[in-house]
Amino acid sequence: MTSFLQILLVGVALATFLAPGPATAQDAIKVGIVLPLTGDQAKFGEIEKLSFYLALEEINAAGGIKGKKLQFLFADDTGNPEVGRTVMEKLIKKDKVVMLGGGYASAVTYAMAGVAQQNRIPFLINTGSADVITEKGYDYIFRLNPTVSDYTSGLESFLTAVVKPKNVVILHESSLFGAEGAKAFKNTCEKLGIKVLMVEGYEGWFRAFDFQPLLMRVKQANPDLVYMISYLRDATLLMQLAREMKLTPKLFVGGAAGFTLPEFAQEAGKAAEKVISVTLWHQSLPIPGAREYFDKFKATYQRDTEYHGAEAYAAAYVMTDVLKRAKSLAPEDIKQALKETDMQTVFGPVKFVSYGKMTNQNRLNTYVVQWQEGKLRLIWPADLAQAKYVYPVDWLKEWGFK
Amino acid sequence: MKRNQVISAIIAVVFIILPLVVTSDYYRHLAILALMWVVIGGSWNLLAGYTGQISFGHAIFFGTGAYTAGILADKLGTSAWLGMALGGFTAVLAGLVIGFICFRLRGPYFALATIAAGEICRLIAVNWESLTNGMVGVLLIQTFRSKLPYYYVALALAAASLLVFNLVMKSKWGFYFVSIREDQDAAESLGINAALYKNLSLAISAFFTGTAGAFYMNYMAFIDPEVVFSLPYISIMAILVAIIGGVATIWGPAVGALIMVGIQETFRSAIFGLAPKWVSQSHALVFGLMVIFVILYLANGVVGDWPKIKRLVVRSR
Amino acid sequence: MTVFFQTLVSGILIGGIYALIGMGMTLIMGVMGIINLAHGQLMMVAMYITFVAYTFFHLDPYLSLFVAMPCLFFLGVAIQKFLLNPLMEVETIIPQNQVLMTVGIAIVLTEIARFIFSSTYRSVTTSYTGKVFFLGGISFNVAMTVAFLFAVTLTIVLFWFLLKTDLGRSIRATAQDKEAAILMGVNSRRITIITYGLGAALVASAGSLLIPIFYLFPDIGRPFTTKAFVITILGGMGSTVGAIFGGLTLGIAESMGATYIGMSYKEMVGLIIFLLVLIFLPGGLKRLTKV
Amino acid sequence: MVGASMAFFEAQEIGKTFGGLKALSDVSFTVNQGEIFGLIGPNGAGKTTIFNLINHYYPLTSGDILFKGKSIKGMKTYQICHLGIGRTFQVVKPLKRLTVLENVMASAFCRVNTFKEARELALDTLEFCNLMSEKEKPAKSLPIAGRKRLEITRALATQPELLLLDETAAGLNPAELDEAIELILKMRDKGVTIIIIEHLMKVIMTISDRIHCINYGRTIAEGTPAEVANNPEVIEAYLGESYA
Repeated sequence: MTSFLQILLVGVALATFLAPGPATAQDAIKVGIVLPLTGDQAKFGEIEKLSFYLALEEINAAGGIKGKKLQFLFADDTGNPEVGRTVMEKLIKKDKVVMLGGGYASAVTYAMAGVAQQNRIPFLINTGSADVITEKGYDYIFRLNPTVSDYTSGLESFLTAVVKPKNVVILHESSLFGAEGAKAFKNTCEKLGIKVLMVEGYEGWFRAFDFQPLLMRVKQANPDLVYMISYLRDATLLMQLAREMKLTPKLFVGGAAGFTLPEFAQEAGKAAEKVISVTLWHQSLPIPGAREYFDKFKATYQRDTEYHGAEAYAAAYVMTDVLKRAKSLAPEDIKQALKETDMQTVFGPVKFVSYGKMTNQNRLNTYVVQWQEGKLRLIWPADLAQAKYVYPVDWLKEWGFK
Repeated sequence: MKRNQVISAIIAVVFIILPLVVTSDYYRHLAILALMWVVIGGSWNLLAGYTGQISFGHAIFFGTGAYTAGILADKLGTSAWLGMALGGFTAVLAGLVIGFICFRLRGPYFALATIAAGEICRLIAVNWESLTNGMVGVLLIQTFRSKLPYYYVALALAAASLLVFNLVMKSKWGFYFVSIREDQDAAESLGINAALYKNLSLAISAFFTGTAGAFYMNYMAFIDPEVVFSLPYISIMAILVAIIGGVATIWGPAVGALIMVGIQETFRSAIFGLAPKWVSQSHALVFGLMVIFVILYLANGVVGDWPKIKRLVVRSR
Repeated sequence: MTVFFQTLVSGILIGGIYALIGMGMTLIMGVMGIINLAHGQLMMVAMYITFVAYTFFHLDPYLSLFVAMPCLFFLGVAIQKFLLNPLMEVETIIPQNQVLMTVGIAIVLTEIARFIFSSTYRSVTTSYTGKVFFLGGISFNVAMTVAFLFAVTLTIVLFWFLLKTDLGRSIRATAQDKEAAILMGVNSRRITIITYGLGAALVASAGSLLIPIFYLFPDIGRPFTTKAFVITILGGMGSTVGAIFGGLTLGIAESMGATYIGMSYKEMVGLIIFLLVLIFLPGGLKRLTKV
Repeated sequence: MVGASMAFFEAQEIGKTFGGLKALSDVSFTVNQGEIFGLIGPNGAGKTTIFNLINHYYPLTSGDILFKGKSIKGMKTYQICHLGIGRTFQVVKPLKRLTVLENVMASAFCRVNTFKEARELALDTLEFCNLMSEKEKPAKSLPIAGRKRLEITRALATQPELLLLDETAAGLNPAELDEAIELILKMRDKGVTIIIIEHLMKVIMTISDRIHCINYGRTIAEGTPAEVANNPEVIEAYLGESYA
């Protein structure tokens, strides 16, 4: 018995050792993609990973890059900056990737950007949005998505033209993303003459379950607008409790992230209805390929996608374009090619510019969406709108109390 | 005496030459971490092993040192190496505050108080955003791209700490520390100012732990509260390093550091890539199993239980 | 004022469940004189049991109570018997090695959970999740109210057990004065084993009760371990009545802290109270009530 | 500073209350330099409490304690040791995992600063106390007589002028007892003033110059051994016990 076990163990060990790596390992161009695949933010990681895959298959089917196949090495940052740095290090040192992509949570992305810069490997960020990431003057860091302080640019005109709120309460998860977003929106409100009644941060994970006292305070403050920057769980819980507690401001607005995920509507149910959110993208936008991407994603995975997926999908194409144009696969050449990027993607035009403290930052418009009958519809700007916004909202009716 | 000095000299030479022989960055990285843990394990050992004050809060000093270096570099733009010179001193300040509060308590209550103090420090680091950047942490760019300078700094720090611990333990202070551990009441009646010497032990311990923390900031170039104020991965790890090597021995924690970092990395890398990937995912589990194993079977550590181990090995042959 | 009462109610409701966690811990601490730093992790195990029972067998979390509690009882018995009791014979310089052992157990439990279930957040969405009812303008979370009522019932049962049964009396005696109990012929080894099982079962019940309210992931145990020892020290080691007060105090303090200081300071409020009590009121609230 | 009229050691109406319970009230006595002063009383009379008050193991509730004319009230335990008051514990408190020599060295550091000096002082003291043969053994391996002797040796190594001995003879066999008495007398001859708590009447009556007897925390008699032995109150206090 013992000897059998020993043979088995040795066999397994040998098999793992001798097993050939991925067939195309030799002639593929390796790019590392770091995303949260487990943990708190796994849902976002999943939608992005699927989109990267979708793009990868198309790219390789179309001949890859300079005759070589593109290969994505996915790594899991688990939503933890320290883990993110370790896997980045491994991708760079051990797997010898030519460039890096991904980057979901701002805090993790920020920490990972340090590793990329340190090792001078270009890193194309597609979601991590805190301003500080591209404010450090790191020349190997490029960002495809707009910064969190630009998230509400599309919302501003909606507020001034339609809602005209007098005052606002801002609730945010207190990691880098939420904190910076809240600060930015507070400034926006002050600029627009909207009185900020309350800004309250809550820790982004398990400590956030007990929202009742918080919402009771919001209820007493009686604001016109409740602006929330949340990931998925907290977004769901906040809206569910708001419904239960019959908290009825003129409008609930989400600051993207959790509020646009299909899971938000699934889990929050009725409580998600008519909630408005900022978004960076919508399939109905007149961007070439946007609708095709959305449909293809749905056909392939039998589920909806949203802006996070589009960011990932676009990033894959930007990388392909860059790697095709780069003189060689040396980091400096790839960096140079990234700098010269000027292309159209499903996420919008991509061109990395430097302005103010920012370096290598892509600037894009943002939009406003609303959950209508369980569907996320583009409602603003008016000329691009797919559906008319519903405002004012009779919350009690929407929530099924009437 | 002479023989010990010769052995120490040989060990020192081996460690000085080591990175010149081992050129892989990965192994150098492990060596640097191990040397850092030599310092932390030894520091914990001074306070707990020798002075008998079981701290579950060494992350306080590690974190304070790390943040000193980090904040100086991030906010004032000084070199993080300046922070390394200062990190030890701020950790001592933190230590004096902790000592003032926690030394009123003895035994398990002291241990509990240090856990609570550690958690409070972590929460302060999370919440005092204007100073610490909160959960975002402090991000720097390393001074050197090569591992060598870091290796030698860590080596110097480890050597200095061992030297200091050795000198202290051979002096009056050392006798006093051990006396307090064995019986605080008896010690006081023998003219030992227990409060003073406990604080002295804490201060030395905090100094080296803080300096190690500041070194970590320099070397890893990124810290956040969950990393440097971590209960399991700093405070408990410090205890394990000391215990696995041998509590209340000079070389024990040093041996423990090499073993702990070695085993941890062996599993983290899935036995150098030989084993299937799930092995690497289970490295934290292995960490926990080691805690249990060590406490059950090697409660006095490899150095302390060396006779026992030798006997077992010899007998099995 | 509404905000104040709302905060108070939230604090009391969660405090009831904290009390359940604290009572298990206080028995263990009293009987063995050690801090059980695996307490929250035991709760986490119970939560996963409840989660599995709900997901695969569609068992209501409140019914899983009767699955999770016995499971954890036996887990606790095994831990005490095979991991903690053997340490009594080991002579070491560090007297706290039982405490360290519980840390090891905590890590192992967490990592096993991560191994099986990964770090992904799980939740049990029942028909009553997220529901509230109003009473005098104050909203009561249905799941939390039910959990609170369960906690009260379990507390009463526990008290009956401790006061009226021989075994219970032995446990109480050992918790209050170990040496005296041994002198009076109490088999302390057996008592420690049963107590650890009982403590584990109590915290298991808290886990099952909390699952409709909380998201579940492997690391959820740690903050609860901290809470457990805070409650125990607040109430006074070994005092079950103290644990109830400690639990309620912590619940209310956290809730008030969240409302009036800031949500991110919630944890710190509990810890600071803990340190203050440890230093200025050694012996905990027990000292004030003389129970 | 030390005037002729000044007592060497003086306890002035010292009292101690534990949570409302009076353990000791208004006990006064003086000890002259160079004498052996016995402190007796039935179990729980408060003898050890007096020692604990003298070396500030507990703070005084009332009264004052003067050593060489100066109040030592409020001083810390270790300061009192440095002043020259050493003590032993009734329940011996050896530094278990240290060797006998190390135990004594730890206390020798009270007077000297270097390792070498401490070692010399410790060895001298061990020699004086006749414990040289045991010096390399761990303290925990000593039998009870050895531990009691170590307790005295350790206290002596702090070079006290006044030594408080708490039941150093309890649990010893007759041969050991004689050795203990011999050691105490030897210390006195060396110039150490001694206050001794002892239960064995044989010991205390033979070695003490004067005896102070307390019961229920109060003084009931003081005088020479013969006077105290014949005091009716003392006899009454002890009878119940010795015949029980």
